[in-house]
Amino acid sequence: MLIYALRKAGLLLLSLTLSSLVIFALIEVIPGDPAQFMLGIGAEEDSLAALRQELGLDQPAPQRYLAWIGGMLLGDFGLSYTYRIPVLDVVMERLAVSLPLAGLAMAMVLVAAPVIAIIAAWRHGSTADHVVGGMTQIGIAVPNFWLAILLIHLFALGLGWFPAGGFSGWHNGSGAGLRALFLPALALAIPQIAILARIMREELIRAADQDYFRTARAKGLGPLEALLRHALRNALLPVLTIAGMQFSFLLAGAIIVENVFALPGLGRLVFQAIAQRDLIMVESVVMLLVFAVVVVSFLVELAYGLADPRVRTGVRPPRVRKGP
Amino acid sequence: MVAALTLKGLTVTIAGQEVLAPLDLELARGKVLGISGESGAGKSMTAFAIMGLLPGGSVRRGQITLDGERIDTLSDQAMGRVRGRRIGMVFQEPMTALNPLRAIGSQIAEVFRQHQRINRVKAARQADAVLARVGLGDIPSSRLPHELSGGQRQRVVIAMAIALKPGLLIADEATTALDATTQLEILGLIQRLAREDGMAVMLITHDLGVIARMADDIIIMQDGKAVERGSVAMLAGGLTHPHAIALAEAASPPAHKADKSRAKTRPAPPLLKVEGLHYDWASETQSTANGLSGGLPLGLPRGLPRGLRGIDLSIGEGETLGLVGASGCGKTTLAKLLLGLYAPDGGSITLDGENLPVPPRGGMVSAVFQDPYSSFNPRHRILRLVTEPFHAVTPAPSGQHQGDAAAAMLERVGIDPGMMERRIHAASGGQRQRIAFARALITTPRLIVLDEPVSALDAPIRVRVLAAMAEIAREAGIATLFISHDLAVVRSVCPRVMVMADGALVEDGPTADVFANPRHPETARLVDAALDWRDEIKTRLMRDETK
Amino acid sequence: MSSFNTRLQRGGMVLAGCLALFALIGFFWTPYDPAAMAINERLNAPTALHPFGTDHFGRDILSMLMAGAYTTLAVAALAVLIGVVIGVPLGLAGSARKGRMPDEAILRFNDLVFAFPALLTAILITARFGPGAVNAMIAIGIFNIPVFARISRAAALPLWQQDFILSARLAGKGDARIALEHILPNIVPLLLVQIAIQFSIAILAEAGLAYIGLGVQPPQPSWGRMLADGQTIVAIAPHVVYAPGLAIVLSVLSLNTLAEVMKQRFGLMGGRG
Amino acid sequence: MITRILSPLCLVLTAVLLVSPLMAADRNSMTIGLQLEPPHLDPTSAAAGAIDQVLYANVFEGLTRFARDGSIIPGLAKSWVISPDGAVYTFTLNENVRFHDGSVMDASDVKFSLDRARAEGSTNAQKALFAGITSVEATDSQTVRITLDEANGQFLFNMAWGDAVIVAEESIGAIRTKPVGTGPFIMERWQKGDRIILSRNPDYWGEPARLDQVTFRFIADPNAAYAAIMAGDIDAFPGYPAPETLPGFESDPRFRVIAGSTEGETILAINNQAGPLADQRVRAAIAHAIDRSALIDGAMFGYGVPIGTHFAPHHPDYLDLTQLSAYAPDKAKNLLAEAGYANGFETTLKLPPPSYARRGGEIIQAQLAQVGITARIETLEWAQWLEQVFRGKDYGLTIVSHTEPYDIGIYARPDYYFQYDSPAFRDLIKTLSATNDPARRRDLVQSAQRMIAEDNVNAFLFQLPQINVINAGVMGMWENAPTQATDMTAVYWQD
Repeated sequence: MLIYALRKAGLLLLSLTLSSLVIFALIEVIPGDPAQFMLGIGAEEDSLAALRQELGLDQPAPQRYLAWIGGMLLGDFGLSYTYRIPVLDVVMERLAVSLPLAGLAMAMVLVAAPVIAIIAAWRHGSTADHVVGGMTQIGIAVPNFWLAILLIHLFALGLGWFPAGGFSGWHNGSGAGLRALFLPALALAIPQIAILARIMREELIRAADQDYFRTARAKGLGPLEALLRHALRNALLPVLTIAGMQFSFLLAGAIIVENVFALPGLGRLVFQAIAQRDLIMVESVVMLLVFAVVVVSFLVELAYGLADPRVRTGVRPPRVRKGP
Repeated sequence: MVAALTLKGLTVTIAGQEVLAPLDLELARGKVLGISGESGAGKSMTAFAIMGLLPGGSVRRGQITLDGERIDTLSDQAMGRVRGRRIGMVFQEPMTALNPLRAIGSQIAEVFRQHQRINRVKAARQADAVLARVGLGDIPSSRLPHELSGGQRQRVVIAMAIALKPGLLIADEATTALDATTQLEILGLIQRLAREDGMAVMLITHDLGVIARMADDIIIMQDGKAVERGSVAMLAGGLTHPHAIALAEAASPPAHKADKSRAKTRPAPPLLKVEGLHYDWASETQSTANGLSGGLPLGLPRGLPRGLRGIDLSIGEGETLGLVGASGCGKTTLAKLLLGLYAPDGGSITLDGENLPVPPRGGMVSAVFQDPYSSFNPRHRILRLVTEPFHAVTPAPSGQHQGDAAAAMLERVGIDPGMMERRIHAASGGQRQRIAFARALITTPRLIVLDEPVSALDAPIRVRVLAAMAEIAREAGIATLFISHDLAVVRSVCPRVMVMADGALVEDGPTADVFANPRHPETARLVDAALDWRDEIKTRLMRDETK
Repeated sequence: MSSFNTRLQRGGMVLAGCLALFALIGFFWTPYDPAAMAINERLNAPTALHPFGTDHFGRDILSMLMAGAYTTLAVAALAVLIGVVIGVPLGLAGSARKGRMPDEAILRFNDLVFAFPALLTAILITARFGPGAVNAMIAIGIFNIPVFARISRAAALPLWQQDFILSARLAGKGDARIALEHILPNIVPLLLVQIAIQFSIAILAEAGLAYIGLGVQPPQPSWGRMLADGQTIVAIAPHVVYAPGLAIVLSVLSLNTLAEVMKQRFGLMGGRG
Repeated sequence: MITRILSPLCLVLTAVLLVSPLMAADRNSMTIGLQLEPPHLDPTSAAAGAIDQVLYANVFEGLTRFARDGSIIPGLAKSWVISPDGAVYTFTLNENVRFHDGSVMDASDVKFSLDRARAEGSTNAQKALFAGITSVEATDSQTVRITLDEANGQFLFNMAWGDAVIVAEESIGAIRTKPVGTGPFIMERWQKGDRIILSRNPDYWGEPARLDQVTFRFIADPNAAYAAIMAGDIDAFPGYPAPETLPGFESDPRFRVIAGSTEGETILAINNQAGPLADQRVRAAIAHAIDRSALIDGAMFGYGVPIGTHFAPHHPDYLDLTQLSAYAPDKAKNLLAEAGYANGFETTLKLPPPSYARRGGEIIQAQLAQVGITARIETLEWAQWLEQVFRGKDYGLTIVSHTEPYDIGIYARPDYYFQYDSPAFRDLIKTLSATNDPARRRDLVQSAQRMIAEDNVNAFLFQLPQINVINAGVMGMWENAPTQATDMTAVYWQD
């Protein structure tokens, strides 16, 4: 297990180094001068030059890359061009929104998807299964900004249960914070619930087709009992991977939902930072996101190793083969 | 005394089609009923019908009486209280019959928890007791299925089935996936448990050898009908139905008649010479990574042989050589080395005095593999499949020539050349192995490696295909290396046989001599474990007589 | 399979066919010029002349929908094509050399692309090359590469263990040839299913890009742009978003149904039967 | 079954609802919606108008300031004397002015602020405002003498800009996050990405603010803005970004919609050196091809005053020249033919992000197509627009709103992105800036307006409206935006 973890950790480091290079290169080639953006069309040439020097933009790219990487290793992500405060401070503030948002959405997904999937798989082929199937299809098919707008019109403007957007911070108590995040989390979660529920249903049905499921039935377990005790955990393994990917998506891919709900999240921060050519901010946030994704998938793989003992020893699960 | 199980007019229909014709039977406690027949004869369907676990869409009719109580009328929920408590069932695949993610102890304990209101600790204690009963007393109950060998896993499955001492045990091909030695052990276990608990056993197997050893009564099925039924003794000359007779004949083919003339000309010029061949499993895992092999054989106990070591062998021109050994001893690895699919770690392989090329080229050595279903690309037409080896021939023959050759070759192996334009799914298992043989022959190779070419086929077909292959190879003067775990089959086609154990060749000689007077303990074990129904029946009848 | 399911699937396929036909007709003919504005006719509710009404510039929504179908479907189709053309060979190469250099490299590359939020990638691309249909295609397409690489690798791996691969090797065929002749044809069904799914995702992605102002440029209409343009108008003239919204939802639904149908036809479903 | 799925959701929902405190309407505080969030809070080192929208006149003040009607009135300076040659300004400061940190604002702070802005290496975004200053002297604690290199009729106007506000040396280090000014409001808290909260300055030197607290919320998405106002989360939204949704507010008695004016002349800028566009007849053809009323209807939903030159219509010196470029497609075609482009030509139309540009661009594209001109739309981000269009001059046409007040002087810069090179116009502007006499200035600036209109430098479209959606109970908001400011001093709730 230790060697397994170490090997994975090595690959993780390699991925991160590679990523940092790619990110830096990608962002360097974006046209547009941060200084000009900040000072606008009335700026004099010498003010621009002064600002560029202040921001360190007059240095050659390799030097800036090394400074960036070196800083990051020491925990210093540099100063934001536009905000002129440490990148990390800005990111932390945004994470205070994005992490709970992603967490809340993930919680919704992890509660709702398995329940839906189990019902559908248990009543495989029944009307309930079809209804669930249809609902999940629609959940996937509706563009997410539409879903978000719909939720606002229904729950904020119509029923008035939730604020229409914005986030006043956690200092007003967690109740207000959660209330502000509930609708956006729901908007993020619904398509993910639909996706995960569909996948999980298929995995459950697949697991229910395995020999050990039949063994369980032969022991006297009812269909639902056998499903819960013998198919669920096995079906969870592939689901884990997908859930891991979903979490990273929820963390960074929420740009649209953050926009519609006017939430100060990480996604919108990057979106704005690109428009404002706050390159160091973009680089650092994207790097953090990549880091998060890689770490999450690393954790998922470790969890995989814990959940499925076969992974550790390298023995692959056998394929079913029908004999004479 | 009330019979443990009575069936009256049991039928199963799937989508309007009758897959099980009205079946009546009676099985008393302490008795073993053997049900045999080819695949698809309805053996397993009978078992699932009794258990009430038929696939969705099937309709069951008729009476099922368990210890005098009708169970065919019970709801699925009520059947849940019967399954596992009053009927135990053991399945074919020990590899997949256990949940891979749960400790064996908890899977056994689940039976107690399901049927008795007892707590976790108590159930665990009972599970340990059952494990001890099936001979796994020294295996911690926290083990996961993949940490056990195939035989051990099957013991766990049996433990679950007999945990609550059911009146009826159904064993559906319970030993088919195991190697011969393990099979004997498991059969012995079932016998002991049945005796101790006074269980009725329904033994479903295609292997008449197993039936002859275990059963008191037999039923032979064909196409969902019981075509032969009676006491096991009827195997010894009492069979009347032609299908049953054919099945029995095929299951124990006559030994190869080493004709004198061939024996004399035996020192044929050596075609293939292997000297001091070494190969490590480690390299095989690499090759696996390379997509070359099926990986390590599954379910073997730990402590596998390190690989192949010090292999010396030679095959003469046109010779048919047998290679036997327990599963996992390295037979298939050797075959892949001889085919040039693996590069040896030491030693040499020469064909006609020249080093064997790796990877293979030139079409000098060809092969037929075990699984008729994975041997062909399902997307290609049979013509294309059969002519694929021409790729290795330079200059490549014209398309016309290839087509003619394929037609001729198919004809020769007994396949209608009209099938050439179809895809492989149109062919049955037996036809597929014939087509595979045609493919192996088409470049007129010097050596054909037959790796368990018929073990996936039902007995009667097995014999016919085997005979055809041997005949054609002999006529064409092509040397064959015949790999099998089935001694009866080897005995029927190979004048000379080699025995392999733990990655080394331990015996080499005329087949009859080797099997009759094993010099190496491994050979002896193989010969002892081989269940030939003729021998078994003979032994049992003799035993009965002595009683 | 129940008749409910069959009917549903037939419906899905008919729908998919209709949408394709719609796009095809829209390529050659639309009732009005989809770019012709009539400001004083703007935001008219549906009438006989304009069955879906007019938009905020007084353009005929039906015509825009038809012309937009072509744009949207073409963007989605080419985005999927990019994924297939680059991703499948990568996946096959990885499967042929499982666990070794190219495979590891491809896996890392996959991780990297997955780690970039798709929308960010799109924003970066448009920030560099400017918005437009082609760049939208590329942006969506890039994200499809690892999807197809992953699925073809996963599907190919067990195939390499099949005996017919050994036969091909005996015939002296190399990895590349085997991948092309033996592996690829056998993963086609799975790829077709994935293509349908990715196609539907690409349609949604086009809408997402349009929402943040990237993607197809005016006057070329696309469903996503119509929906995005109409989002604030919905409060006073909801009809402007009914048509494009419905078109997107229906096409995604029909594509997903198509994927389900193929899954069942090709026997790729889990489950009994 | 549905209930089984929904029940956990409902549980969470009720839990969330229960713990959330009920927000009571507070008559002493107000929430203002703004579209853009300031990047930081130093108005003297960034162009971002969002900084002024929050801080100008609320937190920071200058020597002079813009009044509600756009006129220049005394700010921190209560009076001033201009030397006869117009080159020396002597300001007398208000007494008892204190910064929010308690320190006294005096002449040395003025000297520091102005010297800082004009210093070499200063990053002031409007350094030109200070260009003529040769020295700043604090003659005593309440008097500042500023010497210019020549007379400048615009100087008091310049000193009113947000870029010229008075800051203190002691607090300058943290100005970007903790701005310390002299205004009626004190910066309280900045929830980045969402809101800035100001609270009343109890020690304000002038007329104190009526509200205890003002919260500025930043909502970029037009839909989110609409929803926030409708839901009552926001009490007033100056510069509301979605004119298309205004009918919803107009018909709702809870709200008032007020369309005021801004200093933003929205123009179709033309690259005067690019191919066919260098020809005045072609530019005139473009001007005549544009139907301003359709444009204002289509892009602005009817809000916006047409303009015929680069000057704000609400300015007393404005000259209505819209008839010079009236909508006349036939005339446009004739002009094109005359210039040798009877079959039209192709050019680019580069559009920055605001919706007036994006929507207007689509309409202009269609209108130009009517006279045979093919304009290929390219949408750009601001950074790209600055690089390609503004600096690189790589464009044919673009739409942009010039929001600086009284900025006709940009036409005197031949290197400006229009590339309009007219010595006559340059002379005119030179004379204008050296003139202090109001009547004379009026004549000069009207000639300037006429000259650029007759030269068809650009196609002048409309004055950008300041659309304010305001809760019916909110009183005292500015209706117009003479500068980008949201002066909250006089704002209150009506009972």
